[in-house]
Amino acid sequence: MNVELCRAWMVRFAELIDADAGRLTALDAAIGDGDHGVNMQRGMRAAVAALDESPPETPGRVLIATGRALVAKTGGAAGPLYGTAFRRAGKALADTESASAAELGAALVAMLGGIQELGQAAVGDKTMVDALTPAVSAFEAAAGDGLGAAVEAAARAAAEGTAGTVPLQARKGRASYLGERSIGHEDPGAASTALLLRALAEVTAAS
Amino acid sequence: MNVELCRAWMVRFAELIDADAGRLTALDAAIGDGDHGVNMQRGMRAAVAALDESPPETPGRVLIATGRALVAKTGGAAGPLYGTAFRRAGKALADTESASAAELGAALVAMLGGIQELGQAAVGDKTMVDALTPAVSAFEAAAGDGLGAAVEAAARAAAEGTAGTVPLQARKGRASYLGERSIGHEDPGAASTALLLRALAEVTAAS
Amino acid sequence: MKKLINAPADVVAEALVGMAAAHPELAVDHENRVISRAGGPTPGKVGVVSGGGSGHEPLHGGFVGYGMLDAAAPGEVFTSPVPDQILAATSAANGGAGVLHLVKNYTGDVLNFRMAAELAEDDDIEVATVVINDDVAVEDSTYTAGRRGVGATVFAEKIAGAAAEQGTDLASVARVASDVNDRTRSFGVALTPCTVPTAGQPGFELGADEVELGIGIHGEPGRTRGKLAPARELVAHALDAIHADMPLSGNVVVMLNGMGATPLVELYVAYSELASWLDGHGVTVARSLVGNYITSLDMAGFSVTVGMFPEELLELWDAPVQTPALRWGR
Amino acid sequence: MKKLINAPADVVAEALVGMAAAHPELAVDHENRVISRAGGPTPGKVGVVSGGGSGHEPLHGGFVGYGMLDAAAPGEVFTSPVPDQILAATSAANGGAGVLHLVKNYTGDVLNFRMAAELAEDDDIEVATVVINDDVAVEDSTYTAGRRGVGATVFAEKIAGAAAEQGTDLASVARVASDVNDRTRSFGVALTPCTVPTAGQPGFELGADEVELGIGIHGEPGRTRGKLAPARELVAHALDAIHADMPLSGNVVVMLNGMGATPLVELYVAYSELASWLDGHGVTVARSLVGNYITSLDMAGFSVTVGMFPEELLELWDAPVQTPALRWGR
Ligand SMILES: Nc1ncnc2c1ncn2[C@@H]1O[C@H](COP(=O)(O)OP(=O)(O)O)[C@@H](O)[C@H]1O
Ligand SMILES: Nc1ncnc2c1ncn2[C@@H]1O[C@H](COP(=O)(O)OP(=O)(O)O)[C@@H](O)[C@H]1O
Ligand SMILES: [Mg+2]
Ligand SMILES: [Mg+2]
Ligand SMILES: [Mg+2]
Ligand SMILES: [Mg+2]
Repeated sequence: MNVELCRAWMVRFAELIDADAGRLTALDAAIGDGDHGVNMQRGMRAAVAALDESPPETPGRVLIATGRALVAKTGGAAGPLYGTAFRRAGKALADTESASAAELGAALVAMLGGIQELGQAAVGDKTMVDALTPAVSAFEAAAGDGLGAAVEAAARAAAEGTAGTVPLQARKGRASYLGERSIGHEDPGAASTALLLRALAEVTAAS
Repeated sequence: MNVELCRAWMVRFAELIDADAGRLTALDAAIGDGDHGVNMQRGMRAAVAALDESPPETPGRVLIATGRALVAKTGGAAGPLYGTAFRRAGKALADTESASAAELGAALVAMLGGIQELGQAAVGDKTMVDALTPAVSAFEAAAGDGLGAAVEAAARAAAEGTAGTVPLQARKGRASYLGERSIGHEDPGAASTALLLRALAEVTAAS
Repeated sequence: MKKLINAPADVVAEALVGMAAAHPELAVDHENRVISRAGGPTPGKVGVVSGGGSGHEPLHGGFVGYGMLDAAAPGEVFTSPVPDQILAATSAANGGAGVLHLVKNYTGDVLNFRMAAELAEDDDIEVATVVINDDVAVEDSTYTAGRRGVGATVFAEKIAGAAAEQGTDLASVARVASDVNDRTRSFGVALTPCTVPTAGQPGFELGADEVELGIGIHGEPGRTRGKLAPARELVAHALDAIHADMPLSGNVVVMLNGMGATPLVELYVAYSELASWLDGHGVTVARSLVGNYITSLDMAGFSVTVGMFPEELLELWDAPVQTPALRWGR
Repeated sequence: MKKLINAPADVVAEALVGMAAAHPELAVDHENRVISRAGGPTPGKVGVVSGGGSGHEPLHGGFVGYGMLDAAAPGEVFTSPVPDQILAATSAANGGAGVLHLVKNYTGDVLNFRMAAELAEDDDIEVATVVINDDVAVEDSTYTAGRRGVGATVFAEKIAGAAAEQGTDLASVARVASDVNDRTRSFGVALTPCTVPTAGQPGFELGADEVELGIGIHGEPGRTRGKLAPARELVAHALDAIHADMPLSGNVVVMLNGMGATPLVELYVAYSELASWLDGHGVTVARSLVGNYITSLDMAGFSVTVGMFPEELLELWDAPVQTPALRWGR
């Protein structure tokens, strides 16, 4: 993955968030406070604007700049979580000009690590972790077959992981306040994470 | 009209108010503040309680006691207006043991006078005056044919007068704040006045 | 009807129990329904009394205390108090220097206070009455019961209360109160109707995109129905109506009042529009209030009150006040 | 959605313009979205900062002023502020003696304040953080994000603010704040949902005869849904939940808080029930607040907050405070 592809990934993620903001907010209204779509929209628009303003030279720098913008503009729980995730992923890529499938896999692992370190959520807590964890495993399992296969597998796994949050009772984030009433709803953060991996698969296939 | 009949009149008026409180409040909600039924209920219940507590000896005293209770318990515009009206009517009857049709007619005139002196409303202002004025005229016109005929004529005239308030634009009371929007609604005070004369006709017929 | 109450008929009585419990500095006479200062009347001071229907809280009971009212007589919801009750409030406020009745201009309030004043005279209590009528939505003519008394009541209670606290005599306190009334105008807008507990349903129906313009404080419909518009336009509508009746200039005291169910964050948005309208018209805000001061139960909406006050009135405005709903300087 | 606003996305920014216009004693940094005291930080005094999503007004901006907060950082509606913004508030509050962050326990608030504290340390501003978590509706376990911070925030801001005003050092002010938090419990009840402006529709549906029990302050549904009941029962439900978690006795400070759309007359009815419940349990009300202090936009409902405070904390409670929403003693 070179800098253009990485930048395209972020732009596509922002587009998918814009397109699905209403759905994300509705999911958050059901078990949270009804702002996840608006938050992610505000954050990713700021991120894309930052990338336009001073285009980074490496994929790693693209992710770090995105993370900074998310921390600075998103707010809520998602801001620090996604922000840290992108910055960690960016740092993992160091200054490679073009990341191999293996390097991108390591970046996704760092992304997950950042989210878990900050949020202390485990698989099954009904958070974005339930989308990202299976995505990372699927990516690594398929990494041998090349980037295209890996990102497609990751996107599918993230979508399945998101669907898998529906029967769960939340143990982290606002949804946990609802106790058993959180069961039966899809987690909004998992849903936005699924969009992140969908965006990655789309831009990779198109490249 | 002797003291029993006069007392029966007040009791019947209280009953009719109870029965129609919802309608009176609804009328007031449309062009006022939605409390006329409750106000009259509170006032007339207090009046009947007062009459039970220390039964007056003359019809005049019955009306004065009723007026006092209305002033003391009703509140709103209707309290002072009806209260003064009953006290004036009672005073007009002086200490007659039994009032003739003519004497009762004079009492109704005094009642109307009290309301107009206090409220300064003229016929056509969309108030209780629009029910009481025609009632008084009808009563006096029919007084020659005896009490029964007079009260029946007065009750019918009050009802017609009340219906006649519908097309009027209010110039007094809260309804006047609505300007032209007060047109098309029946005036709640006129409606309660119609009940007062209906009660008079009923108890007279039954006696 | 969804309300945080026990029984519709008990709302006023139980709210008075709550006020007494929450405010030991107030004395509540539950039998007569009078709220007064716990210390009793101040000897030699003019007493200031107001009252009217309940449902406008904090008005009037929340304004009883040092520098404002001596006593308040709360009637049933939207129903003026009765003469005996107003008399009891007058006695509770009588420090021997006479008592001022501040009466909002509604037929019921005017008639009941007039009867109470007569009763007070019988008890040798000198009473002066000032009728408040500041609502520009109602034109004052023989075709109406006259202008309603709304927001200016808060200004008159504060300023007349301060004058009385300073030992001013009855006639002068009354003069100050009517001066405040003469220099103040208000206009109200409803986004939703309100529900009188004993009525059980809203006073009127309002579409999702409609507002009532020129409302009073008793849940009655306004003079006209309008379309829901941005706060900027609704505030301008209110200020234009006030400005047309009393051209605004110089220093003003303004109140952006919530009708009861409108959250503070919205009132501040509206206040930002009020401030910029006044600024655009060369009017300077000397003092301001933003919040719920004279309400209509659970109605959503707002009212704007503007007073064009000279320095003397501003000084009285700034004087210390210590009541449940308005407090500064002590 | 019927709101007194211009555009949903502009609510917070425009409300800040309104606050700045209404309160000259406050300084509003519109770019960073920080509300602070107009005078700037008090040299040598510990700065007290709080913040969180908007929609809870008067919390937090309405509590900035002498004796309470030095600065507040309001985020978007129900969305915690961002680190840079909290850093700006921290700098605006820094008088050189360190800054206390009062943080309501929500993942977003905790994470953003933590990042801001790290940034502040980089600027050599000493920061102490106290997380408020008083909501007994959420059991504090590994199965939840922990108890929400609700009404105790108001108590902690008032009391820690008073301690800081008296020149207490950072560690001690922080100790006072966590002491307040440890001794305070809250429980909330919703009669209606609220509508986030940018969402455009209510957060949940509630039948005409239903209430949500154990709500927070972000329009989320409560722990359970119940039937609409008399105020007596709803207040008892809240107090029973608090009493079960922290057995009440002795002197308490209580707050009967409105969620935003519940009229004051209803809050007083509820307060009468609260007072009699406490009386019946041998608990004495030392101080009380009745009104809208920590709200959820246009939600109808209430919350009860009870603090079991020793004399030292009561003295700090009584200390002078001068803010838009809480004022006494000066
Ligand atoms: N501790 C946590 N660890 C991981 N993800 C979390 C955690 N807490 C919340 N989230 C994620 O954040 C999402 C909510 O984000 P958002 O609505 O933007 O923030 P807020 O909850 O502050 O309003 C949840 O759906 C969940 O996926
Ligand atoms: N000036 C007046 N003269 C005569 N009747 C009046 C006057 N003002 C009001 N009314 C009557 O009083 C009625 C309203 O009574 P009520 O609702 O009990 O008092 P309020 O208007 O104070 O709520 C009106 O319908 C009208 O008939
Ligand atoms: Mg959210
Ligand atoms: Mg009425
Ligand atoms: Mg009335
Ligand atoms: Mg949020």
